[in-house]
Amino acid sequence: MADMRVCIADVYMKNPVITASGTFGFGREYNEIYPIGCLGGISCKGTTLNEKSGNEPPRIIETHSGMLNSVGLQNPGVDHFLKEDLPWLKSQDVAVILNVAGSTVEEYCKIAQKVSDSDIDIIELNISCPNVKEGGVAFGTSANSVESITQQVKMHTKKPVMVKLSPNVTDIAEMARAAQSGGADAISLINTITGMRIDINTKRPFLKNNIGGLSGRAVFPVALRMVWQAANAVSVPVVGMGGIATAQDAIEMMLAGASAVQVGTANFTDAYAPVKIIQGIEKYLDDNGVCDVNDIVGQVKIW
Amino acid sequence: MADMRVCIADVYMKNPVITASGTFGFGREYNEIYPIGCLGGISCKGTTLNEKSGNEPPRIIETHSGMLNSVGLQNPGVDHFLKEDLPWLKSQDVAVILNVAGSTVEEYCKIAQKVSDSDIDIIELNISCPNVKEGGVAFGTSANSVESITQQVKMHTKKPVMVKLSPNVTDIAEMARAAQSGGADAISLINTITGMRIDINTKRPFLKNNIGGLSGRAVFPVALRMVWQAANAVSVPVVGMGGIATAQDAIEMMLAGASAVQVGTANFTDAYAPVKIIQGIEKYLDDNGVCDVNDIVGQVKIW
Amino acid sequence: MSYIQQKALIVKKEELAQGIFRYTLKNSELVSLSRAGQFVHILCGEKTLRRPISICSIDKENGVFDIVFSAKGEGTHWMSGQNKGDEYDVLGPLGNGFDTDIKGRVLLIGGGIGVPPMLCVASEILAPCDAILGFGSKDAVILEKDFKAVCSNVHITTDDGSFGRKGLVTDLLSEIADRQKYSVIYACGPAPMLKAVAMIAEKNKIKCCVSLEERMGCGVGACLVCACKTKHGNIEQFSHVCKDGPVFNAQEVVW
Amino acid sequence: MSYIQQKALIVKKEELAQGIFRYTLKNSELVSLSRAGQFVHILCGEKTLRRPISICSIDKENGVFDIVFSAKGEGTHWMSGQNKGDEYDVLGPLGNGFDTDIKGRVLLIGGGIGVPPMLCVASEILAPCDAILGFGSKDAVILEKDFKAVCSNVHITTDDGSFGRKGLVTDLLSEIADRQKYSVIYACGPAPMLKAVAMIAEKNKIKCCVSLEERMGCGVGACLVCACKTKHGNIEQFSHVCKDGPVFNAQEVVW
Repeated sequence: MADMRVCIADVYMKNPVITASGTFGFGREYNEIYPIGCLGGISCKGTTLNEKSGNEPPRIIETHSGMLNSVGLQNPGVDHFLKEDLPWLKSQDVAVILNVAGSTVEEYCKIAQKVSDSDIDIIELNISCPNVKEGGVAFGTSANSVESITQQVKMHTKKPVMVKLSPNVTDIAEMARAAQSGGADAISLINTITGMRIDINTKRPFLKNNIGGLSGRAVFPVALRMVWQAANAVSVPVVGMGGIATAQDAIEMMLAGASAVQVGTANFTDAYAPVKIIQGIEKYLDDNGVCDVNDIVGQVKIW
Repeated sequence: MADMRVCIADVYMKNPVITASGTFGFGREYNEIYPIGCLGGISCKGTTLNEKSGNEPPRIIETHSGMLNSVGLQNPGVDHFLKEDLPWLKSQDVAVILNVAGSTVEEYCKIAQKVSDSDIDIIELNISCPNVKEGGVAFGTSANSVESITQQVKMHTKKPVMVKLSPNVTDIAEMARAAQSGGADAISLINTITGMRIDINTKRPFLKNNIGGLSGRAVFPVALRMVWQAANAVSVPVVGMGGIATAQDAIEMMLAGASAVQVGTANFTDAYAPVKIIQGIEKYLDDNGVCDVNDIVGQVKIW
Repeated sequence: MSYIQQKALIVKKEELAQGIFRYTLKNSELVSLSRAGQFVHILCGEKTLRRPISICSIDKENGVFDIVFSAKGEGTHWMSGQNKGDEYDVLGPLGNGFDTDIKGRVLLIGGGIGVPPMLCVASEILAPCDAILGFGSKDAVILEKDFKAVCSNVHITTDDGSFGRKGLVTDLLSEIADRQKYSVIYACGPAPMLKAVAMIAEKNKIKCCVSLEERMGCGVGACLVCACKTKHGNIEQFSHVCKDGPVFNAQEVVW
Repeated sequence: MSYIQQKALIVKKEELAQGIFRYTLKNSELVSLSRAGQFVHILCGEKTLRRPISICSIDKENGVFDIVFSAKGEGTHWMSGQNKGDEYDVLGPLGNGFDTDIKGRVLLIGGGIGVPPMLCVASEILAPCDAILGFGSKDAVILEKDFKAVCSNVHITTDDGSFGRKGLVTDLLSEIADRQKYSVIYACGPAPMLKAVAMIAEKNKIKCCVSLEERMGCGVGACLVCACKTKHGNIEQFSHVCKDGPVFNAQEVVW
């Protein structure tokens, strides 16, 4: 039986499978279906300094092999998280990654400070949310702002910081390097790709926000390419995500250079997807005589 | 019966449906199945100054609701096109768009000059091919180079120039504006999004070129969003493409601001796709009492 | 509230009206957890998103439940292509459901595809029930017999008058609400209908609960896409149809 | 060369071996255009790309043709889920096919799923044919009777020796090529086998044509993805399996 443990930013996880922010809430709903303690980690719903009500509905529309969402970071705020959700999450024995978002650098820093002495394991710096007017992706599309916001957040917290990159950029490697030189302990990618759909009968965009973030199997090839480029550009661990629905997808990501993966939209199709992916990776390792999951990271043989 | 005629860069077409470059050769193969004279136009296989052998196979791999290709601009060269293909194409009574690619600005200019007095209708400046080492997308990912190459090509030809933009950029509107200020008579988008897939058994990328261009229904929401952003950024006509497989897709593109559309990967799934799309647009116009297809362009009602 | 994701065997398939299907599904565990007003989230072939379908009847003895849906989109079309002997991958039961522990008389109002879930309420509830069911036309009328078996009075309206009373359910509601004293009104159907019902209920000072619809993602309350605006006192907020609903106190809904 | 895209009715379905299916399809127009060595490009449900499948037999009188495929991927799996009475959306016939106008004796060599197309050649060709068919093991052996009905001698090899001669088709080929004079060798199967066959043919100065495989897009020669390197004199270039092939003169193939 292969060793599935991984270590991201000095945080040990049972296995390399993490549920992605925004698709898994704070874990409670899916814990009704299976014990979430079997996961490597949970990236919590994007959390802001104060409660946020999010965008007007409709907030979702299905597309071919994917979906667009425009939730807009609805969340109860960081204090509520620390008081109501964190204690329960920690009791589930799973690595807790807090996805943090804000509309100003100060906001990001304040949250980072608030959680600095908490029990969370990693801060995932969400500078790639395409569904909020100010902040979000604005910080994630220029190398300078990626580096500086990473730097400032790092100064305000003792927690390791994982920077979540946006795929809506010309050069993902440049963004990865910027995060690293800003002091990122890890990077995660990809967030959603901005997209749109229009109802030809009403002539209205299906989403009240007009545009939204594309996720699901449709984006996997783009995500894999970007993870490969990012992993080749930095030395810090890369957490790969974007359309992962099967163990094969997860293994492709790890071969491309991801030290761990996040599973998002697949949870909606099959609540057991993360569990099946963990089992599938184990089987692949055993079938191929690999005794440590870390041994496949970055092992793609480029032509 | 609605009027389906459109005019792109002073070139009249029977209808707004054009087959996309690289998926339709020079029209001969599909003319065996239906008379290509029913199409609004044909964007020919990307053509270079001299014959090009393209990339090593495998050059294609299917993905969810799409495919990756890495043909690498295999083509017989512009002289062969002018001598062997153009006369036949013109005899089919269809607008001929020559997709032009090169590895240096000079190459682009030389081809533009060679076809300046030919019978082609429009030059489609391909500065977004992700599958060639030099040139291609390199020209398409910075506003300065987009503007300058457009400018220089325009100086070398009397033909209208339509600049085909790459989706692999941070700000598509900026690229559209750059093409326009460079003198583009029209812009077309999107070219393919760079992607990758890995065979977990051999640990090899499925494509010999390692990466390739993602096309097909998977990319439609991204293409629609970019066409909408580009159309709002420029006054020249925008030709929309990227995952269009049905009349509904084509209509969404036109509502978003496309004056015409290109159909590519859908030809592989259903050879009759362009014909069905033309008929479907006509039906939509008639059902909605619209008498001129141009009247739906840009009519999306943003929330 | 507890739910599972399991296979459910299709034991019966029936087309009630053009494109409107009734399926009987077997899964004892899911049935044992179910109550009136809840829904199941069904996997549709290769589709990314499941489709939420209300539970139309629950048979705890035989461990089967019925769903009724209209095959209008790609997902429901796939569902209607499945036959007896096939299995659905079902996540549920989901949502809060209706409170069936009622004293006094209950009025159930259903419009179109909002009719089936009310049948489940009528069956579960012990108090006497009347029902007003609205349809587009005669050939869209479904479940009339089923309602008559469990309700004291069943009134049917059609938009075109081809069956029952011509007009909207709300026309009939206004009259009946005067004649008959109801302790609660439960309604499911298109938003405009629900809003109109809520107004009349408020005017007549009758408690009213409505079952809302919104495009859904996870179905369990994790993704927050199925937002609907509700007010508690003067504070407005986004609740979520899949977890906080689908049933809401009509007075809390911001229409 | 002419082809069409039409529906073809499935009139017969048969599982020849574990996961290996033979389908008989009816479409007179397509059949009237078909010849040995060509293939059809089949739409697989919601898949973006069609799947190229070699024609295994042609019955012009009844307007039907057979295909044999291995259900190993998602596309072919979908195909094997279709039954008698269903239709395939078929584009074809495609490719150049084998030249069946041969004088003298012909040797046909097939390996695994490369065996079926050779049956079509054996049936179309007037000259006397011998066949060497290679399989993994006994339970993978298919079409033996069919070949015996149209060939003078049919030799079968299996990798594990569980049926026929143990070893590769090429082992047998070397022997036979000495004993018997052939004017041409036609082969279809895995690339390594085809290369080995080509070498032996060249050594024995026998003309040899091979049917190649490559991942395909359009299937008609428009998209240029199914490239294979060929040489004409000293000039190497990329030909395309779907249009220039799938049959190539072995001496022109750059292995």
